Amino acid sequence: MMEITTVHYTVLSAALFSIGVIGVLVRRNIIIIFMAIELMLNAVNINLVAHAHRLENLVGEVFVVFVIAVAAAEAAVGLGIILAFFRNKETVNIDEMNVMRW
Amino acid sequence: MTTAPSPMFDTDELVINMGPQHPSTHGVLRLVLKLDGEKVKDVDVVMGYVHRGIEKLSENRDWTQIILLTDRMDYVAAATNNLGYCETVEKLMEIEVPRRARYIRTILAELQRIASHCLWLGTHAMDIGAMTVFLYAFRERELILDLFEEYCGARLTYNSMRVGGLPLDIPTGWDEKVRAFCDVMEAKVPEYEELLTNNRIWLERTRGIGVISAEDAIGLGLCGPPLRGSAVYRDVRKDEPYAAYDEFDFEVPLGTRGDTYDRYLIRLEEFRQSIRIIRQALDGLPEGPVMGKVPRLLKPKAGETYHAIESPKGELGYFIVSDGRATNPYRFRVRPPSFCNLQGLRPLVIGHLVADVVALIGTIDVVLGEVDR
Amino acid sequence: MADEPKSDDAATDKPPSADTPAGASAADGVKPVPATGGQETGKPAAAPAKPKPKPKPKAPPEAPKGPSDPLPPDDLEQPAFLVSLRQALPAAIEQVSYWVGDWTVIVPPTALIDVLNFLKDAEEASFDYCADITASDWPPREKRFDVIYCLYSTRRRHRVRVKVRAGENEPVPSVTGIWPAANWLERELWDMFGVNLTGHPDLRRILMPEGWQGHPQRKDYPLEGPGELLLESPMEWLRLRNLSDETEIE
Amino acid sequence: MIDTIVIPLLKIAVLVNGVLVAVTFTVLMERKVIAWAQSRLGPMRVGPYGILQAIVDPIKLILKEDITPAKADKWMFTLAPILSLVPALVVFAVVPFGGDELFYVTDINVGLLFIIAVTSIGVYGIILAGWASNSKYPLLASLRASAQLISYEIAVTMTLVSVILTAGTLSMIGIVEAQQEAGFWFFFVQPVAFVLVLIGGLAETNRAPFDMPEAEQELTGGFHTEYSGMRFSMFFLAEYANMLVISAVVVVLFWGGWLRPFPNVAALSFLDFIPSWVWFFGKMFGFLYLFIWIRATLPRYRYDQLMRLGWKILIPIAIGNIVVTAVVKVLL
Amino acid sequence: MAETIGFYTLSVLILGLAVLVVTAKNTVHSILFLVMNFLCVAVLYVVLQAEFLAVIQVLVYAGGIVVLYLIVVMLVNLKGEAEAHQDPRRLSVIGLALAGAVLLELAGILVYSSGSDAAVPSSEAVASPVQGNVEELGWLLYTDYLIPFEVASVLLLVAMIGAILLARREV
Repeated sequence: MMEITTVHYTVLSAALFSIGVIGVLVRRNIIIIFMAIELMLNAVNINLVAHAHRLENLVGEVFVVFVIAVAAAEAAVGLGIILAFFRNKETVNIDEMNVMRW
Repeated sequence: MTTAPSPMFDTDELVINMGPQHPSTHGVLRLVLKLDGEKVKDVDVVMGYVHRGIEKLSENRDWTQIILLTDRMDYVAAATNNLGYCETVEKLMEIEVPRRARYIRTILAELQRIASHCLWLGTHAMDIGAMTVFLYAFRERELILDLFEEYCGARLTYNSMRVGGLPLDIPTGWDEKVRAFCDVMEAKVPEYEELLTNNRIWLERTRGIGVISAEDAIGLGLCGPPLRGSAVYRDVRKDEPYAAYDEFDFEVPLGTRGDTYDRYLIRLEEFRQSIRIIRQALDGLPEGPVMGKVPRLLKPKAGETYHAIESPKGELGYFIVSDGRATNPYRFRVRPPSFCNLQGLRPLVIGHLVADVVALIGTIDVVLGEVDR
Repeated sequence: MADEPKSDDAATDKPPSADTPAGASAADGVKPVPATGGQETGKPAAAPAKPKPKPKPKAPPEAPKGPSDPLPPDDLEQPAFLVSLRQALPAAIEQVSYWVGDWTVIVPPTALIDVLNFLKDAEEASFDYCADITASDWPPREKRFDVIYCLYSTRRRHRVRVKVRAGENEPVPSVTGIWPAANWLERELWDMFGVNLTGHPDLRRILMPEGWQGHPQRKDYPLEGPGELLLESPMEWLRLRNLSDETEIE
Repeated sequence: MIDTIVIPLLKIAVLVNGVLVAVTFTVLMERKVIAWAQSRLGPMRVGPYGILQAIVDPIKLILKEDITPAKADKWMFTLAPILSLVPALVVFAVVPFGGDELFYVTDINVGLLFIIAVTSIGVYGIILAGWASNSKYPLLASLRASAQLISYEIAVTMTLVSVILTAGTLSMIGIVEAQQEAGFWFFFVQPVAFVLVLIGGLAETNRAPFDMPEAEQELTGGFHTEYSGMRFSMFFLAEYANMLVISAVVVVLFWGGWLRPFPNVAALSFLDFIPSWVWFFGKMFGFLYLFIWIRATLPRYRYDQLMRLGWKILIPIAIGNIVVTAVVKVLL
Repeated sequence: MAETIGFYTLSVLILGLAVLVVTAKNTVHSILFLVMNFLCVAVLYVVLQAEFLAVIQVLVYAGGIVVLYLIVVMLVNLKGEAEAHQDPRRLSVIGLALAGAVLLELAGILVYSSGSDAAVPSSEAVASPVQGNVEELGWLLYTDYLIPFEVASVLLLVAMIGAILLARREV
């Protein structure tokens, strides 16, 4: 077995990111789509942490903190929108969310 | 675009079946709550799970046997039920009850009121989460049950009165024990108050909860403490005195806001007033027989009457029709205070939260044996 | 409708004869009166005009024809609300009866709402509290039900009973519009007797189960009911049940 | 090898068993204390003064039939109690029960954060229990519980920031040592934070007067209504283990952990003969008693009142406390 | 060796759980897989010596954000699969193809740049006066990255207000 290098982490990150992309593109349940986006953000985080580890520079980790903050903000607003939408249209199917107002 | 709601979501309001097996519906009451989140939008009260047909049964029992059936209605205040029934028959037959019997009946009825309120206080506090009060109140109720046991041998269904008086005179020394109990009880009421009356959480849970105006309360036919909580001066003991209440001095506590807290304060004050009545009755207990002149075979003349007394829950009325020929009533009807008060539950509950529902069931003080009969 | 103002005049016209003492002191609302209802038995006569009493048919020995509704003794003064009721709605009153201190007004079902509205709204009556609604069943009689409204006034502190005689299918108007309290009481009335109540907002069974057949408080309903039959011979019970299911197509 | 694997494993084994046994005795203690508060005797039949009740209860629970409702989500239904119990046990890894290395499993430099993070996982057990039961009362209860736990977690975490500021470290041992250096327990410098953490802790462990999620009078038992037998007892264990956690954390943060009162005052050094773990457990016992006492005394808050208390009172006070602490810290 | 085994185990777990998140029929199951995924990622952070981030990952992601998802799912009370009724304009095949393209692109970039893995000069490491992961991170956040930090907090504030506004029933 070979030594684990940053490349391994990057590959892992890329694979995770792709799974996230698949989720966003294939699923229609908006909540699952949101979770796929979280997966993609996590892929990015893994990449950042791995490189911060390699470079022995914590800037990468600082950005992870920001990413997590953004993810939290996104989840709060996004779920708020889902709830508001659901209350009016009674669906979480993204295909039916095709109007800007209701 | 297509706005037809897809059928895959359940967006109806949450319908919750509270009861008939539920820890705080005080028996087998069933509430079908329609909730919006935690807020109650509508409630349907379903009852009848302990309907035993006491009215129908009574029409086929003779006048004395019915006393035993009345025990089974409000089973936490059986003596009050006995009293109401016996007085109604006495009114129908125009029987004079000896003064001593009327005094003892008053004592029994007031002891029963304390016992019933103890049970109410305990369960009501328990519903709101104050579990210690429950056991404190039951400790005192136990003393009353002991007194009743000594008087009539039973602890729950007393069968303690007869048409025309009482089956038994009080045992020797019983009055002293009642007096001692009054002293104990007087000391214990402040103990309950200490735990609840000024407790912040208790205030938040009961103040402004289930407010009902005096007009609505009268219109809905509420009676007893729920009616007095809305500042309506109505107490059968004062308005239409029965037993020996016209000879005693006592006050009828009234609420001001008509909320759960007021009803709580009223019942606590009734503890004190009941003790006051019992003491007066013991002080003035006359000598004499406890049974009036009653024909061997009870057979009232044809006629009908309605007579009400103030049970711990409210106005307990009996409507009895005699056809003058049979040894059983032609029609026997009970006006159950719990039933009428329970009717007030729906307007009280709507708009409140689920947690308040249990507090409001508690504040109405229902006994399902009486609601369903 | 036009009678109503007259009734007020009538009440004020004869202040001394009506039993104002009870009414006046109770009007304060604070001090309760230790008298039972509006009854003033000790008072001397001066009774106002009474309608001619209907002769009560003697009950045959086998089945009672109905309750004895004894007329009040001639020397007994009638309470003010009865006097004014009689003046306001003279046609509505079939009979007034008095027994062991209770006043009962017997009215036809058609006049029920008018009478109850008058009793609730008139100043000297002000029966704002509907204590009880019940019935009694006298099967051989053509109008088999006596529907009884027990009223009470929290302001005047007196009672009265209003009685309606109704046949099995004769409509009896619901009084829920006058007293909300009547809602459940009338539900129970219907549940137990099957009185044909009209205009009730929510007429369902209340004490008996939803699909129950029959009305248990009727005199011709057996004391045992189906419950014991079910235990003793289930097949017979099932046959009877299916029978009733078939008839229940409504 | 022995130092890095065997000893920690032994410690973990002892700790987990110790916590479970402690929980059963906490249940007994609760029953006894509440009984005394209510002028009754409590369990008296099993063993002297009912002491063996602590052993009989779990046996009874284990032997009871374990029912899975037909419409429940089987996997989730089984997973939920585990998710509830495991975090409660894991947290003890960083709790120092005494001054010696023997008395804690590990000391990580983010110990306090670790506790907050791991306890925040415990909410899944409650939510999933409510959801998986496929029943309305548990669902309502779990919605209540999740909202309650999250809001009070915010309040508690905010409050802990001021303690971290005072101590200057996130390590549990570091916090105790900081109190030793300072010469006084942090209760004396952070009394507001102490009260907030205590209230928040009551809410986070679903204890009275904040026991809405399991209010049996309203929700017939709350999120574990459909549970029975072993799985129910795991919720039970988790609740009491969380109670132990909260008391342990409060003791470490505010009451000097294993330190004696005024650790720098030489005049009190005669107290040193008492071992450090006795101090720790004594203080923990005191807080457990306090929790039980509160339960016996107070009625239950209503859900919306609880949320109002959390968001409108506790969190603003916590933020104010952080600001004051920071200013004082800078000035000194 | 231990690191290798750990890495591969974690990778398999992370990717497998991610696949389950995307494919699970039941949304609640999906959320639970997501939580486990995040916990595994947290462990990965510990391997990469970022303890603070690991704890934050658990605290914020697993303990906060995903709980929100769970609550929302329970609130909207999903009865069945949202995909139950199909929209012909959306084709999963195209989605999969696009995702494959993304993966290919990423792989290309990776292969192209993987040569220069080693020996990257430590980019003038900021001389922080403190020791330890948490302290250094804090130092960076409150010195060099103070303004982004403040911006992030403003973002969170805006998100909070927005969420409250959206969730209000009567607008």
